[in-house]
Amino acid sequence: MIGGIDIVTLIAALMAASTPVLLAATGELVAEKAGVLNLGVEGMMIVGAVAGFAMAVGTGSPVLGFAGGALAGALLACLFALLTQVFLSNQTATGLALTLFGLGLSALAGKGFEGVRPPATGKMPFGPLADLPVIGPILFGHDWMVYVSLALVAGVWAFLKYARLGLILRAVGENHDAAHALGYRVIAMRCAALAFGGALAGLGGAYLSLVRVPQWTEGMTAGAGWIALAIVVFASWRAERVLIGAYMFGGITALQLQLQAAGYAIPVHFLTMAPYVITVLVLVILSATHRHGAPAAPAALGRSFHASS
Amino acid sequence: ADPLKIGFIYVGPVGDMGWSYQHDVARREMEAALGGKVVTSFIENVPEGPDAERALTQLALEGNQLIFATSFGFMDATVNVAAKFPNVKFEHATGYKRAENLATYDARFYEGRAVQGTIAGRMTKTNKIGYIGSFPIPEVIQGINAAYIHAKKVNPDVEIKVVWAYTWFDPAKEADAAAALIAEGCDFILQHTDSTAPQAKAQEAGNVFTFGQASDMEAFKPSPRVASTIDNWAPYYIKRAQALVDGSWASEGTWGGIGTGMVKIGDITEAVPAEVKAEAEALIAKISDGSYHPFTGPLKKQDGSDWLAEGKTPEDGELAGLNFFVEGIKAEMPK
Amino acid sequence: MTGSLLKIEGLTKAYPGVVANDGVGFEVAPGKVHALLGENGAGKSTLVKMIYGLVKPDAGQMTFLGTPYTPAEPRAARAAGVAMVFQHFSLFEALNVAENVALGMENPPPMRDLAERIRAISTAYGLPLDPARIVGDLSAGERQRVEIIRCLLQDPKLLIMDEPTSVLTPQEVEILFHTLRKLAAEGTAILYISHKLEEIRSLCDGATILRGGKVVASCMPREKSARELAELMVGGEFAATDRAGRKSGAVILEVARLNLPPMTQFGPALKEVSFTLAAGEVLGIGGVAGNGQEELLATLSGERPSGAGTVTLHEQDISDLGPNDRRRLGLLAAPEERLGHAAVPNLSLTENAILTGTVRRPLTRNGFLNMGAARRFAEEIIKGFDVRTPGPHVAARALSGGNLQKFVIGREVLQAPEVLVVNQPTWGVDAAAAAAIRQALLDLAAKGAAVIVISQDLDELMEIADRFCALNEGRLSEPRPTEGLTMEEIGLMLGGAHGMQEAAL
Amino acid sequence: MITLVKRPTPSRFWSFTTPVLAVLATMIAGGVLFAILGKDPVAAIKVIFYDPLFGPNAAYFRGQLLVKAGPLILIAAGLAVGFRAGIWNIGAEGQYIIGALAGASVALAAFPAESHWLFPAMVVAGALGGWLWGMIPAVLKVLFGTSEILVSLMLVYVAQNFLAWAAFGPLKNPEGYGFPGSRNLQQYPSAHNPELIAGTGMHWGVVAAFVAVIATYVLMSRHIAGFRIRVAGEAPRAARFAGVLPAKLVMFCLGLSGALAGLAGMFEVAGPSGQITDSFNAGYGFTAIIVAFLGRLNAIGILLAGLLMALTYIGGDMAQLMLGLPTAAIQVFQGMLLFFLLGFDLLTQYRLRVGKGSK
Ligand SMILES: Nc1ncnc2c1ncn2[C@@H]1O[C@H](COP(=O)(O)OP(=O)(O)OP(=O)(O)O)[C@@H](O)[C@H]1O
Ligand SMILES: Nc1ncnc2c1ncn2[C@@H]1O[C@H](COP(=O)(O)OP(=O)(O)OP(=O)(O)O)[C@@H](O)[C@H]1O
Ligand SMILES: [Mg+2]
Ligand SMILES: [Mg+2]
Repeated sequence: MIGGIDIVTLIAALMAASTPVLLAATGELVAEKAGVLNLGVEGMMIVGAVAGFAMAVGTGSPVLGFAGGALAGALLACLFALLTQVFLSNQTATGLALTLFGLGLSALAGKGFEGVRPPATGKMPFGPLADLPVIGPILFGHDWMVYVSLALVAGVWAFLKYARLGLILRAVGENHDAAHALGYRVIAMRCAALAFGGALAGLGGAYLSLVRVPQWTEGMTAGAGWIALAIVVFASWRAERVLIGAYMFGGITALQLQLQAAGYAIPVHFLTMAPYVITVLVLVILSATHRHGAPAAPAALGRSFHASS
Repeated sequence: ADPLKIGFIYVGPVGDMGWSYQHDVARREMEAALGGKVVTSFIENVPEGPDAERALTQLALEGNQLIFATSFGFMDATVNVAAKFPNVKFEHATGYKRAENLATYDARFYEGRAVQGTIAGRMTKTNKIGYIGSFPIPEVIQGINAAYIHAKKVNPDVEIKVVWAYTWFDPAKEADAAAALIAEGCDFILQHTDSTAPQAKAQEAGNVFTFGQASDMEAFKPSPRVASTIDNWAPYYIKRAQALVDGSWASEGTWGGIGTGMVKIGDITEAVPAEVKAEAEALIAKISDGSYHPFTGPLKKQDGSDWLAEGKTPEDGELAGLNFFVEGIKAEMPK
Repeated sequence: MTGSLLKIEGLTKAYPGVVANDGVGFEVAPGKVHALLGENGAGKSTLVKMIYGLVKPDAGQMTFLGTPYTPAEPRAARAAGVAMVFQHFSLFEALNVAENVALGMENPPPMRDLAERIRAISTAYGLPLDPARIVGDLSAGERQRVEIIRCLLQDPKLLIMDEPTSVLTPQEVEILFHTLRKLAAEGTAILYISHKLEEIRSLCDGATILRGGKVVASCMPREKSARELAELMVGGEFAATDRAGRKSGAVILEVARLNLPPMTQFGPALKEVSFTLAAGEVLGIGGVAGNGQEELLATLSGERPSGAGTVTLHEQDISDLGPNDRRRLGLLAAPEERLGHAAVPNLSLTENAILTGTVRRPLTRNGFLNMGAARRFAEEIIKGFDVRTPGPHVAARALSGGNLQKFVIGREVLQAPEVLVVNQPTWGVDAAAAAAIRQALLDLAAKGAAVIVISQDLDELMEIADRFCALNEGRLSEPRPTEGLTMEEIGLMLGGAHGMQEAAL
Repeated sequence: MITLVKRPTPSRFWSFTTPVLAVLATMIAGGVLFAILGKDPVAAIKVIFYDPLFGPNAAYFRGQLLVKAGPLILIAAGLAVGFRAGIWNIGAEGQYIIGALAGASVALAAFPAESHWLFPAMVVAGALGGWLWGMIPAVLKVLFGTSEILVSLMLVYVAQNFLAWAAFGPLKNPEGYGFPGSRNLQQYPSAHNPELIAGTGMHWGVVAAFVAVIATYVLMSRHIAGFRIRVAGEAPRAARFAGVLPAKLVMFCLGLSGALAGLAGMFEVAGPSGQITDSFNAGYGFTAIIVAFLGRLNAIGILLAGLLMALTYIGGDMAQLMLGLPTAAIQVFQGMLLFFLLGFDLLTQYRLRVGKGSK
């Protein structure tokens, strides 16, 4: 307890609270590493949320629900891939359109699921470990998706650092012309990265509707997708920093409410601003300490590739 | 004769399971009740502002005779459009501006809060009640005060903790707010926001109780949701539509409560001990027949100054603009 | 020829509006260095891309080691034993050397072993490389080594090199040739593309000459003079440059003790650069790319302001003036990078004329564009400099490199500069176009303008410059008259072999 | 097999034809969607596209078209200038809010004094407010190289909280019975931005939008400054070579788009909207980004795109009312419209070749 705030509870709470954004940001990281900027994260998340929800309710299985959410997110990402990679449309505009489309589509698809309760997603059975003081609630007190999300971050980190395919993915995002000249399939690689990013965004959305809230309601992502995008830059395109960024963002949000609950008379609006202001400050510090702009951004980020031969 | 056309505008999607959903439920009930004499249509998701004015005009131009504007933020837009269409009747929910063809209606949600306060005060083990506020507006402040006064009445040690979410509807944020209150030791969560996220959090935590808000939220019965305050607009809508059909519609301000059925207390579940349930039901009966007002003196303001003398009740006008906490609430009003 | 390694017959590839390769056929034998010659756009790169599996031929056959060879993609070509060094680097700046090499290999060993092998092979061939360094930090010459090592690690049977020497010092070229000869001696066939005919003469055992996509001749390069080779490529004669009729006048431009920090993360700093330039003079600045050429041009053109008193034009301090103010005073420039710096790829030639032309030409009225005047200016450039294009409405990217280069130089020359600074005026430009550009620069000087030519092509500098100096790691050597300067001396001015050692044969 | 071949110069023919094709394709795909939802597709398309323009109450809706399109066009015109230069301000929503707050604050501070100078002062304050909010990402980019995309986006959330704070605190109507929201400027003659000709929907904000369209059109296609901005977007190094100072350009573009967004917010709050409430901003700043792209970052295109977007909003409301089509269906419809426009845009830059293709 510090100043009336229970730190252990805070950490345990922020881990669950940050999981949707963490998943989405990790997926977007992979897409951006391949050189594609997909601003449609919000749209993919919410479609994932409704699809995951419908699937879980329909089958009674949260596992299938998450699978459905991931699939739906990936499908939407494929639409984005079709437009930006095959039809070479502008990525910024297409991403915004995807968000608009996803919000509408999810609302349409979700009619009839309002007020329904999804099957519960179980806690990991750590047994007595969960009752340990301090580390019990922090390390052993979560539902299994929290651990899956952590495993995914670790997996993406290892994939980008050690795997051959990860190297090719980074190469494609760095210099698509050179990658093409060496015979790598730029478009295929990017589509795959986008689909993976979409799947993770969908998973994040499904976590929201199946665990975090849990219910389906229109517009329930409420801007989480945008936060995920910011976190990728915040993390200067590194998987381990995505984790820090997502947890920090979730932490500030949770802390803000805990301070209120603890009875601190704080100007709520300024606290609600805090995560955004802090993100800007961190961005400034990061870019000021690097010589040229946003550090480590994939050099081909946002540029369309067309093999001219 | 052709059926009369009645239009609605909603601030949220009809699927929000809260405010707009309840209005839409009532719309359908009204249509069914008046079988064939009226037809209704609605526009959902209307942002407050110029879009509201356009949507209202659209409804009027389409030949609707009676138009319900179901959010406080539609107030000025409704006033403007009502002035342009003197032959069309308008009804604005929760506002305070009226005209010849513009009536207002609102519900005394605080009556339901008094019941919730009583149950929570009796049942709490930690003597801490959490309250998720949407915005610091009179309607919400009435609710916090009413809940606190009645909890305190049955349990002098009770404390109320308030978290302002600044949203009517943001499941993730409401869940976080509930989690924060639970972390503070609250074992009862009252909410003035519309999603069921707090119920889910309570269920996860175990031994924490909640009340349904706006709709019954029966998915969480019998526990953690032990009772609910339901916005029940149907009787009012039926009455007003009937008046229009009869030609007896007149502009007036309605502030209905448990007595008129506008505020309904949903099923008190078996999680509530029988004697508490009985006490709550007695309170409901007293409020319902008008023999008891939840704000009855002696009551002091938070700063210790006098508000209501022994036995006194506030004027409706004063209550409608309530902007302070009563004595004993520790939380500060946001500035 | 017996024992041919690669045999090509009737290879054809058409792009919209142009047949890049038209029934091309030739053979390459193991252990031989074979040259591909031709003007810009003759189809050399297209041809080797087909061999490497990057481009699919419309018709024709290839036979590799006696079996039909139809590589579907570079992977297949690599598997068959073909490796390629590209005309434009195919490197990834943010990745390290080992990762770059791994990307060019089919089944790279684990990173640690690969790093070892890179170290070993690169030292063995006299091209030392640190596998852990980020490629963005490397000089152009070092990057070239990465490309070559990448190929060598695959033990290729056929190595294709598309214009590999444009970024190397003479010493580095010498070492590269040693490496190539060693490879050839080991039995590797090499297909070698270059515009530098003297190099071809010293290195290659055979040559195929392309013109307009067709094979027009094959020969032994050693048996022809460079001039004869050039004429085969062009299909006619062209005039030698004429240096006559110039006299040096008063000093116009003075650069004194110019120091500037690096422009980019990976770039060099300028250190104590000083020189003077007189009217009617051509000053040649040699040096390997990445030693401060871009930085120097940017400082002279006004893209980068410098400390007070460092750049003086007509005794006026112009150090903090922008490009347009300098243009107004008569100082013009043509940067090296044609697409994206000297010209905007997606804009028409008319608009590209506006890019630098508004100051000295009446192309605007009160800031409003006069498109008619701009189009006339563009047409004047096209006509005056023999730019081959359908018209001024065509986007700059649609022009071939040589034609765009003529346009860029023409645009500046026609604005009647008093001082013109050009960087790499003939890089990748074929012999005829290069000759035309050099002549235009000489004619400009003959009219009394001062010209600075920054170039890596030492033959070019010897041909047109009156004085020569070298840029090496941001330092400029003392200018010396070109007359009597030997290649050996020049090489040393350029910084020698940059740490390469000759491979022990 | 179909292959894409880049055109030497973008096709003029297709740049005019593709939007029409896209709208037609959207009508077909949208019709299918509506049919799936059990609505008559032809009727739905007619209600959305035809009725607001030529239907029984068209006189009213045509005016509303301007009211709805005005702020979108005003904001998008400014954004497009920056987008052309490769400067990505996606925080127009925040600049819109701050502009509105600044304009309204001037009016509310002066209340109840009546003066001819008040409205012009509000206009200046609105532009200044938006400009200031746009300058934050600009200055951070110039000084530290921070991504303007993210900073401007984050500042939207900051502005939104700032707005809520103001609506519940300092700007709250003292006569509003404790309810959030400021005084209604429609009832304050000196501060009101009224309809200039009754029934047309024309207010000063719409006038400003038209002026902005003309001004940015002239700037971008006729003036050397606009030429340099375009060059900066196409090839930053060439722009530098042509004398553009990147810092100046960043400040100019973010400042201009911020000021125009601020103006839009101010006109909106003094006119159609009337008061500052915590949710008066209806996402115009984000929709305007879409409008800018729909209009191909071209001033005239933006004018048409703004009107088209407004039409789908108004027509969408009509379709809800008359056919019971949910708003979500309209959102999907708008999304499809964008997809088709972006997809078909390919034809202006590339030529399709059918038949045996190279890889
Ligand atoms: N992808 C392509 N699409 C269309 N035309 C092309 C393409 N690639 C090459 N060309 C055209 O084919 C012709 C041959 O080009 P290629 O690059 O093979 O010439 P090159 O001999 O390598 O020239 P350089 O000496 O300039 O490198 C040129 O006219 C060129 O414009
Ligand atoms: N980066 C820029 N962004 C916007 N407008 C610009 C920019 N640079 C110049 N302008 C405008 O273009 C017009 C012409 O500019 P100016 O007179 O400065 O040209 P110049 O003197 O030729 O250029 P320079 O300032 O580079 O020497 C002026 O209206 C100026 O405000
Ligand atoms: Mg070539
Ligand atoms: Mg100037």
